Parts: sequence; structure tokens; C-alpha cells
Amino acid sequence: MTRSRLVVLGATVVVAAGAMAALGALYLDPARAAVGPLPPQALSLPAGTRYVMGLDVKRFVASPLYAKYAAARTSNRPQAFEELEQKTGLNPERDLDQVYIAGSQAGVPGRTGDALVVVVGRFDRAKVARAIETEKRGVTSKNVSGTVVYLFNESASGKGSGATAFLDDDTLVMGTQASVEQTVTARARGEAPLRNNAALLALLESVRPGSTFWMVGDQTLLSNMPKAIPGPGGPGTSQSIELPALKSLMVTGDLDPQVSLDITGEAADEPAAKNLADVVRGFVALASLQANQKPELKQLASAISVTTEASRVHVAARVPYEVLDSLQPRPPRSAPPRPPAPSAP
Amino acid sequence: MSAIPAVPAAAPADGRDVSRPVPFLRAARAVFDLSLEGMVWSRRSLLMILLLGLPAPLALVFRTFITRLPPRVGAFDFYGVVIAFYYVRNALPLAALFYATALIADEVEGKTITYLLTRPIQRVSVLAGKFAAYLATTLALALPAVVLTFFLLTTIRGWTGVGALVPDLFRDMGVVVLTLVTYGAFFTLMGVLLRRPVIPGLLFLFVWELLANAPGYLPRFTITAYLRSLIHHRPPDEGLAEIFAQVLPTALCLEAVGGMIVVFLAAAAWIFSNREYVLDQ
Amino acid sequence: MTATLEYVRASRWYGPVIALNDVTTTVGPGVTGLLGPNGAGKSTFLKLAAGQLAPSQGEVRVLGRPAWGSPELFHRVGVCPEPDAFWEGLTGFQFLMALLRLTGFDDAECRRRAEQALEQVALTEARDRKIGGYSKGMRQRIKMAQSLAHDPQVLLLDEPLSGMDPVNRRRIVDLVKKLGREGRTVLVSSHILHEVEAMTRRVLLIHNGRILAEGDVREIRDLMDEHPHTVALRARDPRALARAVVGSTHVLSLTFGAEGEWVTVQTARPDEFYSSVVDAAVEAGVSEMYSPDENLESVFKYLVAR
Amino acid sequence: MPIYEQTYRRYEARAPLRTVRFWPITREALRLILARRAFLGLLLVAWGQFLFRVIQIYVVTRLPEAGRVLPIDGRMFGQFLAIQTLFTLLLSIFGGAGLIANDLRTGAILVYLSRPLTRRDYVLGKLGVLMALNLSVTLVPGLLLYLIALALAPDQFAKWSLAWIGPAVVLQSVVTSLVMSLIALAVSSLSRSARVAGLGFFGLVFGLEIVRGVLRALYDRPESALLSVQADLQSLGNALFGIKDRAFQLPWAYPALVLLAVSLGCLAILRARVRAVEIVR
Repeated sequence: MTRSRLVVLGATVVVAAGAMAALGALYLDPARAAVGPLPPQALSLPAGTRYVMGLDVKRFVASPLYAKYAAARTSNRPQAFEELEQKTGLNPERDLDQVYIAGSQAGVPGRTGDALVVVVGRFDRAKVARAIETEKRGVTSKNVSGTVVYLFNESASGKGSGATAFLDDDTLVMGTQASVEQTVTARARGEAPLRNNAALLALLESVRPGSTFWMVGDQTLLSNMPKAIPGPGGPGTSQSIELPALKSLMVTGDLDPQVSLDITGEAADEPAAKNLADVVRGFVALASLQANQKPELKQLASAISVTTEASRVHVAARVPYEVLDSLQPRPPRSAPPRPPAPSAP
Repeated sequence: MSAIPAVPAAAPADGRDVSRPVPFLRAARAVFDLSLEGMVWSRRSLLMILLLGLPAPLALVFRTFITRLPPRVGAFDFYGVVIAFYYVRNALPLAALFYATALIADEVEGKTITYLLTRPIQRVSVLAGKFAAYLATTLALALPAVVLTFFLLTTIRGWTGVGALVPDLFRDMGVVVLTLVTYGAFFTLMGVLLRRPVIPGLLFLFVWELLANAPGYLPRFTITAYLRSLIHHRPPDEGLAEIFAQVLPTALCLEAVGGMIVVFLAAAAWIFSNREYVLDQ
Repeated sequence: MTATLEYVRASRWYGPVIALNDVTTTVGPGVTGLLGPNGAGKSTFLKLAAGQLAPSQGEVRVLGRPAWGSPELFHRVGVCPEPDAFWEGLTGFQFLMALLRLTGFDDAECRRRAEQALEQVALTEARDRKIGGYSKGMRQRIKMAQSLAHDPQVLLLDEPLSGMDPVNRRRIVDLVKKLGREGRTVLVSSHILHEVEAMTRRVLLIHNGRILAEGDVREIRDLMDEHPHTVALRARDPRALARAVVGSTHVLSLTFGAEGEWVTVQTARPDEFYSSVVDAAVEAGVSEMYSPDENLESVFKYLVAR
Repeated sequence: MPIYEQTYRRYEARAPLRTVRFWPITREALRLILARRAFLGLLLVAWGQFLFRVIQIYVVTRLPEAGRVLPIDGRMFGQFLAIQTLFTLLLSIFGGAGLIANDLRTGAILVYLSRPLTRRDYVLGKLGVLMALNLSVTLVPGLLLYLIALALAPDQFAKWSLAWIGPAVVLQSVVTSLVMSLIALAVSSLSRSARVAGLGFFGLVFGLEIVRGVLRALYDRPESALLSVQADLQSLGNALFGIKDRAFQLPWAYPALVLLAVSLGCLAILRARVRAVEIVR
């Protein structure tokens, strides 16, 4: 066994062990049972869901952005958190794991949309239930296939403006009454209506679990997005650039150690994708050309890369926090405090 | 003068079939064993061992000093930089140039080619055996480093979420193999074609392959554009070089890369089989 | 005599230089010396037989098959190349094992043949030393070993004795003679004439890419009657001997050696001279007699001078 | 008329040994290199940038506002020499890779060292070859460019405030050529094959540059620039020509120190490796 052969054998062993460990990690990973980043209980969301957003609270709280936000606001921690903790014993920073928002029509003008919020964490169910019941007024409860659903300001016709319910010990769902009830019934029957929405599942599968926040959706997510954006001349000028309709959008992002964003948009076809990519490239090039006035713009521009793959446009941005700080408009320097007026003789 | 009785031309006692060359695989295996000896464990490989193995210690530095030296890039992004920028764009093609151009040139330069060409084996099995030794050597140096780098970087926050990144690891290992085979085939052809392949090789890698960032159809005339499109890491490059980066469809890339490997190796085998090696006295 | 190597109007040129010029010959079993000065075309002649070069014109066949492009021939052909080049990192034993594996033997057979070949060239005790550390003689012998380890029927040896000390030289000469006696076809190329003379009497003289002559040295010499034969004799009374032979018509000239014991006679018809000189030799007390230009060197000189 | 004895006469070396003993080595090697057509092609490409700069000076003197896009001042020479450094890399491989490696392989070093030459003369001779090659693409075009600038734009350049450009070009060219030559020679002495030496040299210089690229993407600390020889040379050039660059913020003393250490290291390698006989263990 010559030394060269020993090296090759050793390498094969290392690679094989690595592959075994990787396969092990792949199949034993808890997130495995679900669809992409979604936990199993979220599969009881209605089949008509057209967009889903998710926030990993644990990662968000641990991120430098939150630390910066918490440091800035230490003096007046949000009152809402204080009240919430006294009433329900729930400290969002400590107890919440994930928050998902899903719906079918996102803010269609004139209709409030049927958004649903699913909160996963550790709850003291009794305390939360009592807190909801002792809400001042308009809280009633009804039993939907064995699960208590709380309705807020239930009208005469039995329609509440909002509803909430515990899907299980660590999952709370809130939203319009219809969608909450639909979800609760599906959950009780053990169905997973979301699995029938193949398009959304495909998008969810491509989301990298473990990212701090993510968002997937088809046209409805974009329906309230502006159709045209102001031309390079600035908002006042006449010409504006038509945005090609996107069939679907997927955004994933991380906040540690820098703000990193990966946006993938599926355009109607390849030319549309190239057109959209060129628009984004135009903006990035524009930003870097104005670098001499604002050097941080150049850094921002070089942190963005745009690539097209068939009908998909992929924009990747890696923005360090110092760049973000330098981009924020500096608070107007408050006038130096005027010397106290000389006291009257 | 009495005629000396000739040794009968019948098959020798050990039953070898002397009417045909040694079977291809057996000959290639013997050439592989002979070539591997001086390839991995030799002073000339020292630099390539460092170049191909370096990312693993770099990842270790990244991981251990992550608190004292806050990095600008996330762990998984750094892994992407290692695969896309360090390996596929630079280190692997350089290793291919280093080893593949020498497959035959070494033997000719050292005048030991005669021993190989006076054996009952087809010349194409000589090339196959040497190419396999090149692959074994470079993969033995690169793949463990890729695996170690991946685990060192993705398990910084524990093993949760690593499972989801595993498909990336296997895809990257596949692209590392494809990169070494493709560039290996190309530089084997160059090594057989040219007497001095080093400077043309370097000019190809670091001047011609810049076309990969050009707009339009130009990237399709390079090798790196296809290989880069096969990996899904998009590390933001300095400046606007990446601005025109386009990702070629995976199917096209696999076809192009496969075609290149077959064409380059077939051409190299044909040239090597028909060339006379007149070793100057 | 069945022909092992056949050259049919074979020519080979490198650009304007003609290395081998329209050669037709055959080489059969036994040891054949391929002789000629440097640049005469010996290496080209040998490389054509070893399938390293393709003939520019004509045909070269080994054991009935074209030499170029028939790798299967090397089951039965062994080549000992001229360059002193090795994989320096391998030991002698590993070198033989690697090349025997390339010849298609399995490991046990390789080991047996490698040890046997090392024994034949007396390198058994240096088997596990790196070739990089071998002396010049040992390197030449390990090169011989690799050419005969697979028991070939044809052996092509390119300058096998170059740079060897007398002891190793003697050992290789005996080995080649033994191989020739076993009926193998051994073609030994060399530009040192007395080396070849020690191994065989059958030669192939080559010069400027052409074959000057082929066959037994003495036959060639006898065919060259335009050059008188020289016979040197040592006698007790050289003057008496001279008086006895000077009368014969075939004696062309007579020279007396400086010490007064030697007489050198130039004769046109050596056979007649040998028969007529017997009685005179007894009376003059001849103690020694030999023919200085019967050897290869002079034959070659005469042929080249043509 | 007496007949003189023509037999052997003993040679008494009366003439003193020449002082510059290494020059024949340099001259012969250069003659061999200049005879190769490929070298002239490489030289032509290396002088391409010189032509571009001359045109740039001419255009800016005719259309002053073009100067805003392509300013012609002291910094232009710094950028010129920075780009030429890449050509010293190629020329060192082309001319230098085999300088000592071939002598070690063929044993020609025995022939050199059996002449009245010390090992220092041998190294100086070989170094002379590389210095000539490298200076021919840095110092010669650099000074020529400065003279042309003086001629074409006297009002801009013929000023005492810009008189430092000449000496700065000389210093930067000599330092660049010396460092690249020493490294190429040291690597050439570490191998017995010119191809391995050439690629080893490129792998070393370019490998360090890739590692710096990775570390910069990772930590963006100026110290990472010390790691790469090219970056050190560029830092020195920036300091000499007053070029501000975000990537090279360290004071010039550090890169200068690194280059000095690298040069001494190369000399140590040469002292150890340039030897008549190599002991095979």
C-alpha cells in the first residue's frame, strides 16, 4: 500500500463519512416532515392560500438588527409587550418561535382580505384563554368541531370581525372568522388542504429553511405592488417604466451578520425576465455612478448581483449594517442649546 | 552455418493470449497504479495539496474566531464564495492545468515513455490510466476539503437546518467532479497537442475565460460559464463584473460539459495514438 | 532460417534528413549485431522494429505483423531502450513489477518473473533500493531485466553495454549469448565493434542509412579480395622464415617487427599461404600466428572506404 | 631552420579571471530565449499597454476634458506598472521556469560548477536573465512613457513638482522585477521539470492572491493584503505614486518588509538547492 494510495483511500473515507453525516442530517432534520420552512400544523391552512410569509422570531431576536433596535428603544420598551406579559404571561422575545401570515387576497382595494396569522411558541393556554375572555367586551366563544374559537364583537348575524383559536398547545391562529373556522375544522379532521395548492407548495419547497424571514406568493401578493415605477429622471418626470407581471415571487433573507436578501421572481417568459433584470441592473448601475456624491451607494451597488435563468430573475443583495447606517438620513443636527438667558440683574 | 532452431511461436506456458493486446481495463488499471505512485505523494504535489486543501483550515479559522473577528459574510455565503470563486473559478482549473498537461509530457520529458510504449497495451489505455490517476489525485485533495468546509461552516449554530443545505453540498461535490473532469480533459488535449502548454493554458484560464462575464452568446465559448451556472451560489462579486452574469439552463450546461469531455478526450486519445515520440538522443 | 524481422524496401526520413535509405533485409533467430558509427541509422533501424516509428516508405514486419500499430507484439518482443531514464522513485523490484503488470501478468506471476529477471542480471540484493541510487552499471542491468522479464521471443537491445565496467560488461555479453543459444532473435545495436564481436559473428553493417553488408564477419572478409590479407608470425629465426616464403607468387610484401621476432606478410590468397607456410614454420620455430585484419574493425574500415 | 617540438605543453593560466564571470550565462540564456518566436509575441502583448498609454496622453493633450475620464498624472504611471506586473508573472514563467530546473534534470549544473565559477556567479547569471526580461516590460516602457509624456505634454509634466516620477518608475520597476525574478528562480531550483516549476510559481503567486480575495470577502481587513506578493507590490506602487485605494490602506513599510522577507527566503532556498550533486535517500 503505497503512500499515494493511502492518501486516496483516506480521502475516500473522509468523503464517505461526510456524505453519511449529510444524509443523516437530511433525513433526521425535524423540518423534514413539513413543506420547506412550514411546520406540519400550518398545512391545515385553506387550500385557496395564495401567499405565505414567515418570520423566525428566535433568529430575528438574536440578530444584530433587533439588538440595535432593542438598544435604541431600551428606555421605553414597547408598552404592548408589558401589558401582554402581565395578562397572558407571554413574553414574545422568549416564548415565540415562528410567526406565519397567509392569505388569498392581499389587501384587495375595498376588501380587508382574509389574512390568517399563525403563531407558534410556548403558551400558557389557560392564562391566554382567560385573558381573551376577560377582554372588555364583544368576545364570545363557540365550539367548532371540538375546538374553542373566540370571536371578537360578534354581530347579530353571528359574524365576528375577527377570531382566534388554539390549533394545539403551541399553535395559536388568528384572522377572519371564516378562515379561522376553516383551518380549525381541517385541523380537527387531520386534513392538509394546503397540499392541494401545488403551485404554492413548489414555491415553499424552494425556500431555504433556517432563513430569518421569507415570503412566497403569486400575483395576489403583488397585486398591490405599483405597476409602473418612476423613470430614472426622478418621480416628477413623465416617462415611467412598466413592470412586467410576475407569475410568482420568492424572497428569503437573513439578518446575521449582515442583511442578506435573495429575491427570485418568475416572469411570464424569458424576454420579460431579461427586461426586468435590465431594469434592476439599470438601478444598480445608476446607484454606483452616483458614487462620488455618496460613496456608500457604490458599496450598496457592489453588494447587489442580478442574474437571469430562463424566465426567472434572481437578485441577491448582501448589505453590511455599516452601509445601512450610512444610508439612513442623519437626524437634522439639533441647534446647539442656546446659552441660558442672563438672569435679570 | 547451422540454422539455430527458432523458439516455437505457440502461446507461452502461462496461457496469455498473445495475439491481442492486454484488455483495455486491465492495462489502464496497471497504468493507473504506476502513475498514481509519483502523483500524490511527491514534492511537486506539495503546492497543489496546499491550494486544494486550503479552504478547510480557512473555514476552521472562520469558525473559531467568529466572535473575535466578526465576518462580513454569513457562514453559508462564505461556503458559496469558497465553492464558486475559490474552487470552480480558480483552484480546480489551476490544478487541472498543473496535472493534466503533464500526463504525457512528463514521460516524454523524462524519456520514460519508451517503457510504456513497448508494452502490449493500446496507447489509449495509457492515457486512460493516467487520466484516472489525475482524477483520483485531484479529487482526493479537493473533495475532503469541500466536505470539511461545508460542515465546519454550516454547523456553527448547531445541526438544525443543516439538512436543508445538504442538497447544495451534493450538487457542489458533483460540480467539483465535473470541473476537474472537464478541465482535465481540455488540458490533457493541450498537453498532447503542444510542446509547451503552460503559457497557453494560463492565457486560456485567466484571459479567454473572462468572456464568461460578457453579455450575449460569448459566455458559451468558455468552460467556466457552464460550470458556474450549475452551482446555485451567487456570491456578490466586487464591482459590476457580475452585473451581466447570466445563468445558463442546467440541461444545456450538462450537455455542453458532457460533449466537451467526450470530444477533448477522444481528440487527445487519437493524437496520442498516432504520434511518434522521437526522443532526441 | 525463419525470418523474425523483415524489412521490405523500408525508408525513413526526418524532414530533409534520410535516416534509413531503402533497406531490404531479414533477421532470424540467434544474436545479430547491428553496427555502424553514430548517426548511421542504427537507432532508426531498431526503433522501426520496436514499433516506435512508422516507416516513411516500405514495410517493417515483426513475427509476421506490421511493427507500427501492433501493440500485441510486445507480448513476445522485449526492448531495452538507449536513454538512461527511469522513474527514479521506484525500487528495482517495483519497476519490474509495474512493467510486468503492464504486460498482463497477475501479481503472483509478476513477482516470480521479477525475481527471476533480477537473478539473471545479478541485482537480487539491490532489489529494494531506489533506482535513483543505482550505479550506472546497475541501471543498465535493470533496464536489461525489464526487457527480458516477460520471456520474449525477440529482443531489441540499443547500446546495452554503453558506459559499463568490464565485470558487468562480461556478465551482459554472456547473458546475450545464452539468450541467442535459446533460439531467441536478439538484435544488438552498438557502435563499439569489439563489444559485438564478443557476442556474435553475425553482423549487419549499416552506414549513411544503407546496409553495407550482412552475414558472418569472416565470410564478408573473404569476399573482399581487393584488400590483401595480413598475417603476423612470431618466429625464433624470422629471417629464415622470410627466405622460405618470399618466393611464393601470392606474397605481396614482407615487414620485419622492431624487436626482430615478428614478420608481417601481406598475401592475396590467404588459404594458399597458410598451406605453403607449414614446413617453413616448423624450421623457423614459429610460436605465434594470427591475422590482424580479420576482425570487424578493419572489415568495417575497408567497407566504409569503398 | 630548427624543427620545433609539437607535443603537449602545460597551460599556465596567466590571464587574471574576468571579474564579471556570470555575464556569459546570462548572455547565452537570453540568446536562446530571444530566438523563440513565442517570446516575441509575448513581448508584443506586454507592450500593448504602453501603446494605449501613449494614445491616452496624446488624446488628453488634444482634448483636455477627456482628462476627467482618463487623468494623466503621476498616478497613471503607478497604474501602468501595476498592470505590467502581470506580464512579469508571464515572462518569469516563460523565461525563468526552466533556468535551474533543466540544469538540475540534465546534470548541466555539473558543467557550470566545474568551470571557474562560484555558485554565486551561477545564481547571478541566471538572475540576470530574469531581470533583463522583467525590466524589459517595466523599466524600459515606463521610462519611455515618461519621456514621451515630457515631450507631448511639457506644460503638464515638465515641472519640478512632478520630477519624482522618473525615480519612482525606476524604483518600482526594479523592486517588482527583482522580487518576481527571485521567486521564479527559487521555485525553479525546487523542481527538476520546467513545467512543474512554471506552474508552481504561478500557483504560488496566484494562489496567494486567491486566498487574499477570499479573506477580503470575509473580513475586509487591510492586513489580508500582506498575504499576496502582487498586493504588496501594488501597495508599494500606490505609496510611491500617491494612489488612494480602499483595498490597500496599510502604510507602505509593512508590504516592503514582507517583500524583503520573501526575497531573503528565496536567496536561502537558492543557497540550499544550487549544488552540484543531489543526495538520493
